Amino acid sequence: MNTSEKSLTQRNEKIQKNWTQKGLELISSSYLVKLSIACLVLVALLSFASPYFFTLTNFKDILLGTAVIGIISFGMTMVLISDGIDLSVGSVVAYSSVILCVSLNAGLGLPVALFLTVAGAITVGLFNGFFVSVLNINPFIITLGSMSLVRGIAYIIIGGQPKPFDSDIIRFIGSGSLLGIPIPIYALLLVLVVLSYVMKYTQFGRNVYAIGNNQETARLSGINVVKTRILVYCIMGLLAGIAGILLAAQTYAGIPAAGMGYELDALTAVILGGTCLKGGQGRLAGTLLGTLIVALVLNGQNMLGVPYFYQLVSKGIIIIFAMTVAMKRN
Amino acid sequence: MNTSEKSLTQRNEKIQKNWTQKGLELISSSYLVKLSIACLVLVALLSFASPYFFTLTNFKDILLGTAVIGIISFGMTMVLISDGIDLSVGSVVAYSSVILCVSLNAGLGLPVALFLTVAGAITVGLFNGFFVSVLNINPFIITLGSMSLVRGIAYIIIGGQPKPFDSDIIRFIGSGSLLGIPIPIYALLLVLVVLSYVMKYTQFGRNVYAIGNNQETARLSGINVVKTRILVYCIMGLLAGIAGILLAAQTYAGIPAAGMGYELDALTAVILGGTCLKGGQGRLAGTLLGTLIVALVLNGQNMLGVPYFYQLVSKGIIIIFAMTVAMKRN
Amino acid sequence: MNQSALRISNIVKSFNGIKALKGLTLNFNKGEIIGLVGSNGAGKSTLLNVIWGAYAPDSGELYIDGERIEKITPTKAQELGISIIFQHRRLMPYMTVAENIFIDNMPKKKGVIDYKKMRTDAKELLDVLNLDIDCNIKVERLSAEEKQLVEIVKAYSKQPKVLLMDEPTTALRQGDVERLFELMNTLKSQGSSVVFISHRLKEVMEICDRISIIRDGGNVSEGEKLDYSPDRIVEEMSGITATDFEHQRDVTDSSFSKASQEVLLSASSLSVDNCQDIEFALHKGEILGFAGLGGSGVENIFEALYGLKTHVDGDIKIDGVDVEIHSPIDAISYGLGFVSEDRQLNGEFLELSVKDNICIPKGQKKRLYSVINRKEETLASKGFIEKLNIKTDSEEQLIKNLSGGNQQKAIIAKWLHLQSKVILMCEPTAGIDVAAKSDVNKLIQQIALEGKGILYTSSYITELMHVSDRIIVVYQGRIIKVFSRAEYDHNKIYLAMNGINEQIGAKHEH
Amino acid sequence: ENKIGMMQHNQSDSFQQAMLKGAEEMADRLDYQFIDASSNDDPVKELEIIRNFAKRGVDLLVLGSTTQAAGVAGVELAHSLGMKVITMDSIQADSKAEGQVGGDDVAAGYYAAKHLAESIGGKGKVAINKFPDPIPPSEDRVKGFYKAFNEYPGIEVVAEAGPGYDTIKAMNWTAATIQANPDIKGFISIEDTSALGIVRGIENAKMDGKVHSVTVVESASIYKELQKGEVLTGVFAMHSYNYGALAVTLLDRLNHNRPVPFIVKTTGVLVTRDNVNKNLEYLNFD
Ligand SMILES: Nc1ncnc2c1ncn2[C@@H]1O[C@H](COP(=O)(O)OP(=O)(O)OP(=O)(O)O)[C@@H](O)[C@H]1O
Ligand SMILES: Nc1ncnc2c1ncn2[C@@H]1O[C@H](COP(=O)(O)OP(=O)(O)OP(=O)(O)O)[C@@H](O)[C@H]1O
Ligand SMILES: [Mg+2]
Ligand SMILES: [Mg+2]
Repeated sequence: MNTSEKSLTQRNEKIQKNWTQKGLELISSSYLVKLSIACLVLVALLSFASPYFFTLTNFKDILLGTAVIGIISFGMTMVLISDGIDLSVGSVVAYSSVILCVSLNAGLGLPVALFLTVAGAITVGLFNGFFVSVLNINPFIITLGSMSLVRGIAYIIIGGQPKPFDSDIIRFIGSGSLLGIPIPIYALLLVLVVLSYVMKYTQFGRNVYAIGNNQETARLSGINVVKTRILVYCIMGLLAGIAGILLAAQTYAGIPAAGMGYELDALTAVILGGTCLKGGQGRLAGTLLGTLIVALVLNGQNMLGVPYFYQLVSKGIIIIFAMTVAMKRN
Repeated sequence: MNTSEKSLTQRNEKIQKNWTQKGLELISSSYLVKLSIACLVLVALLSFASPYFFTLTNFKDILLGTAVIGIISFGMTMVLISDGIDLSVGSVVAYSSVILCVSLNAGLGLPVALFLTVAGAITVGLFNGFFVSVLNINPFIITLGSMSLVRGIAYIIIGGQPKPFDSDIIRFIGSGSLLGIPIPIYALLLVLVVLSYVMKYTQFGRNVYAIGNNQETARLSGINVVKTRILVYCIMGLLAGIAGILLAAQTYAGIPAAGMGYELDALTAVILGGTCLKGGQGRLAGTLLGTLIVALVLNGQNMLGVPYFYQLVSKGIIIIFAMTVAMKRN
Repeated sequence: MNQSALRISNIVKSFNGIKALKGLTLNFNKGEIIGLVGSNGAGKSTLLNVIWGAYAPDSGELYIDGERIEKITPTKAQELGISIIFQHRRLMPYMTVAENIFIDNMPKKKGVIDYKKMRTDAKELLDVLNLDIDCNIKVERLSAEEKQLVEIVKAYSKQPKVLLMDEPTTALRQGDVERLFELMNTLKSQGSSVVFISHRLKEVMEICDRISIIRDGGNVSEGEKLDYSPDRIVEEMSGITATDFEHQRDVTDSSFSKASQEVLLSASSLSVDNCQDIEFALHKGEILGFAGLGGSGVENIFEALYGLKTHVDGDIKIDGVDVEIHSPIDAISYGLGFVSEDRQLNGEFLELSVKDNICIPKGQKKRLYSVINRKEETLASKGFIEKLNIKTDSEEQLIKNLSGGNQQKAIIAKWLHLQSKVILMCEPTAGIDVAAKSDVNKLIQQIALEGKGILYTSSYITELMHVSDRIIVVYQGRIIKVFSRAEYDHNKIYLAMNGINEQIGAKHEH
Repeated sequence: ENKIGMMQHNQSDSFQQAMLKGAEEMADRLDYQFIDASSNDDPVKELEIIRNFAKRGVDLLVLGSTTQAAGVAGVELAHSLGMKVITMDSIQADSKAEGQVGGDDVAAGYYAAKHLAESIGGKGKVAINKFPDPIPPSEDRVKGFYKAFNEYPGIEVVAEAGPGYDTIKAMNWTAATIQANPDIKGFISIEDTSALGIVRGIENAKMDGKVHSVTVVESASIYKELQKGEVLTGVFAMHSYNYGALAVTLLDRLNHNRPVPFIVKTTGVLVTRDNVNKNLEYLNFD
């Protein structure tokens, strides 16, 4: 074969590939596109169904109400990408609110109280990370165990009852606004931006994806799998702690029974957002959409005053429907 | 190399092989062995700690209390092996108890009521199976949706509140004994034996393992992946229905709020038993042990009168500990 | 320069009590390409894994640059300038090509990953191998062949002092192999040591300076390539005299059956994806070879026949009857079998036993509730283990614990066991050693003799010529030429594959 | 020696914790051994707990069942194991238990709602928060709400929902309800955890002073909100401590073969900003 012919073949192939490529790109991004469309359709339907839905305040309220679970969901996205899972998040939320409350009530001062809270939350992450990563034990079981353990500790610390506390700054964090936007929304967006950046632009973030793709291969590629996975659970702990602080800031109380079922709520948002339970794949933008869809559904139901039983039914149908239209993630 | 040498080598290899094989068997079963030891240690500790623990009646009670969740866990094992998940099981338990109750109260007669209940439960399985298998949508999301949907339907059918019903036979199923052993225990063991047999000795069972291992290979091997997966969810539905009947039989009531959190309880037992969230691997014997460990922990805590908060703490610690000693699954 | 780059001595490694390496001693010098040769299951891959620190050896020593390394880990191996290409592909399927190449150390600007630089760097590297792969697409979308090429680029990008390559050419085509060889020579001239594993002796003889032969985890011999002949290599790696492999060297050997005139399977005006107007007939007892470059569409045709494609036009007849094949289930019911190209992707059930892997397709003929006949299955799989010389301690062993070549044999066994009328085989002998290749090909020949038909494709023209009765060459989705056995000529086939066909009788003119 | 066992369907909130404390302290005072357990809302576990109590020598049972209907089986089982049973919280006309103790939930709802109606000047839109699933105490309190609101023709109930036992969810519900009804005047809740979220929701909407709320069931956090008095104007304290204490008292009577009333309903007290400090000491926990 002579050169000119060869280059012809290549050119032909190139043209073909360009087409294929564009198709592929569209498909790979299409899930998020479809999800956005599902989101918009939902907004349109709800705006149509309720005159009070499509207002700035309502959207602000939706975001505000999403802050706690959203932050957890972002962290959970990272954990799932690393091929892990963390069921203890709800308990850590409660436990953090309790630590904050008890420290403040003990007169420790805000900086110390915040430090203790964050340290306590990270400790749980470290604990999970140690068992999952160093001892290589199933994360489902370990975090199920710590879910129970940490909840118990929260109850024991505060003595079973939710308790109020006082702190102007915390109160401002929970209910204050800056430029008309509530502080928790800033927290939510900050976490989203920072975590997206970390996942995309740092070696750590790429290592998390790599580990989720194939842990063994990651190890053989010289990635410090143990350290990275510990870090993943620590960050998850930290984020759950922040969520706990926000919860306390919004309720002015340490609530040991708070956050029950948050693990499932977060998983719903994350998986609806296209992150895979098998690890290695997932995007925070998807999680944001997933969180919004769930929040929209709830808000819409509240607006329309759908009775509880029918809320359950419609929630189920909407989840299945949204997933089916956005579908084909396998 | 001449022939005599060759045969010598072969003989040598054969001897080696016998040893190796035994070693392999021991190691592959070692997880179950370790789990059994963990189980026995638990029994020993509890017998030592509480004078009421080590009695025949107590063991009978433990098994009796395990019947409902055990049957679900067995089904869940199969679902996980097929690389699926079913979060709707708890709702199906409630929904089945409700159908049974309402049918009986409507005077339909026991056979018809039982038929409707079982049919209703299988319908949910078929629904899940259709979306998961035919439309190929993420089972986590689909069954999360049907979890909500079915719960809502259960509430609507019975009108919100749990209702009692009367049926001597059902009552006997729930509280009667044969040869001194409560009926639900027979049901539990029957499901275990039949399902173990199906999973181990039939084409269907092996296909489930194959699909869980590699769905694409399974398809190329001529396995009817769609049909098999639908069947898996239908069987899961059936088993959850049976569990619901047992629940109704033990409580003499249709309870729409029953079975909440059973999905997590079942997953705990199954994964503790060594079945893998990634599909393709798992054994019912492991699930039995997992179920027993959870049941023993609960029973022991009751027997020792551990306060609720400390129950949470100790449950967490025991789960983590049991998994750590039995550990090292991948 | 005969400085040692890497030396191992007395390496022992056992799995569950069986010794895979029984005190192996090897030395790789700088500036040399070493061919590591041995039959399937000899321990080649195990050895590389030990050197990389993926497996901890039971005992033995490792020296790099003459210095003893106590405990090697992948990280350490990397730091010491070792690079590796595993037999089982080790790419991250959901990450892009560029990310995969730089997985452990991505280009950064102020600590932040510099995607632009990563892409240009990746592109540069891909250009070295003359590859036209978009470095932004996810690896899962690549063909087996492209994945292999990316692995090569990735290993090369480190400019390693020692490059370990476990069967890098199995999934490659001729042109790519040549480019790989250029690359190996570049490394060699830079003073690196390159370890090359391949079951294609021709390649070994062509590129290597030295040859090390191992058998059953122990050393057999080692020396200059010039001291070795193909016969000697085969003899030493298998321990059997070379006369058994005679026909392996003789392309024009005509021990093959004369196919009957009865048509078993025929396709007319078949079109799928980029393929159009595909027409051919497979006769009873015939082995019909398909040749084509990457992307020519051969695989599309095979997949269409097996019901794996959604949009297929044209007629397919089996035994003269029109059939519609929409799924593998249909295909199997019409008596087809399919050895897929990508064993790792869709060929095997890793966590199941050799026996289950062999017996699952046949089991589908029974009802779902029917009980598995374990005795029969054990017997059948034992038979195949013997016939194909699958190296495993028992048929109950998990297939993932077999060596690569032996896994491939088990996969062939499962389709032979199904006793299909027609078997579609894509690269069936990938990674299979010389002796076993001959066994496999004999078996294929034997089933053809029983009146069955085989569609066979291989990127290795010599093998195709050896095995098949006729060769159909596909170029850009069209059949460009059909060679009968009498017309076989390596060069002509190669030219046809590249779209050059001077002879009259071409099916379609351009 | 006699042993009292108390089975609660849940021990994770103030309401249930107070019952536990009441029973425990009363048992101590009357010199009974006392053990307790929680079934975590699982009707099957409930039965197992009763069996375990029997093994541990319990002959007097306080049964705080998951649901009325499920309680039937529990009472029967306890009887078959030779126990005497007093049920707690849920009250059922055809109960087979020897006696039942609970709060007068209709009355509680009535007084709470009446207070809300007065706080908003006897007219305007109001929203009701209840439990998602219709357990009897919740439904009875809602009955009481309506009974009171019906006395005020100017009051319109615009929403009746159960956002769930979660402060944040209640906050979101409140926000949505205010959005849908900008002229809303009041919120009333059947329990304290959601009530806290309602208060936050109102504050977030900057409706402090314009929208009032009242709740049933007391807690430290709730009293604190009441002290501020901007949003929350009344709490109907159930004093569920008394349920437990009374149940044990009845069991003591049964144990001495003295007759007990079939139904005993405790009353609570309406706590407002004026008497909240005095009532703080009746928060029977800490
Ligand atoms: N993980 C494992 N568990 C058990 N046995 C193993 C494992 N890996 C390899 N073996 C055994 O070790 C022996 C050597 O295998 P290895 O993969 O090194 O062979 P190989 O020379 O690379 O063969 P091939 O040419 O087929 O790739 C084989 O008998 C194989 O069955
Ligand atoms: N599903 C598809 N849709 C559109 N075009 C496709 C599709 N699959 C493959 N192609 C295109 O068809 C061409 C042939 O691909 P195919 O994989 O069949 O080649 P092949 O001959 O099997 O190559 P190889 O031998 O490398 O496997 C390629 O150019 C590819 O881009
Ligand atoms: Mg190998
Ligand atoms: Mg191809």
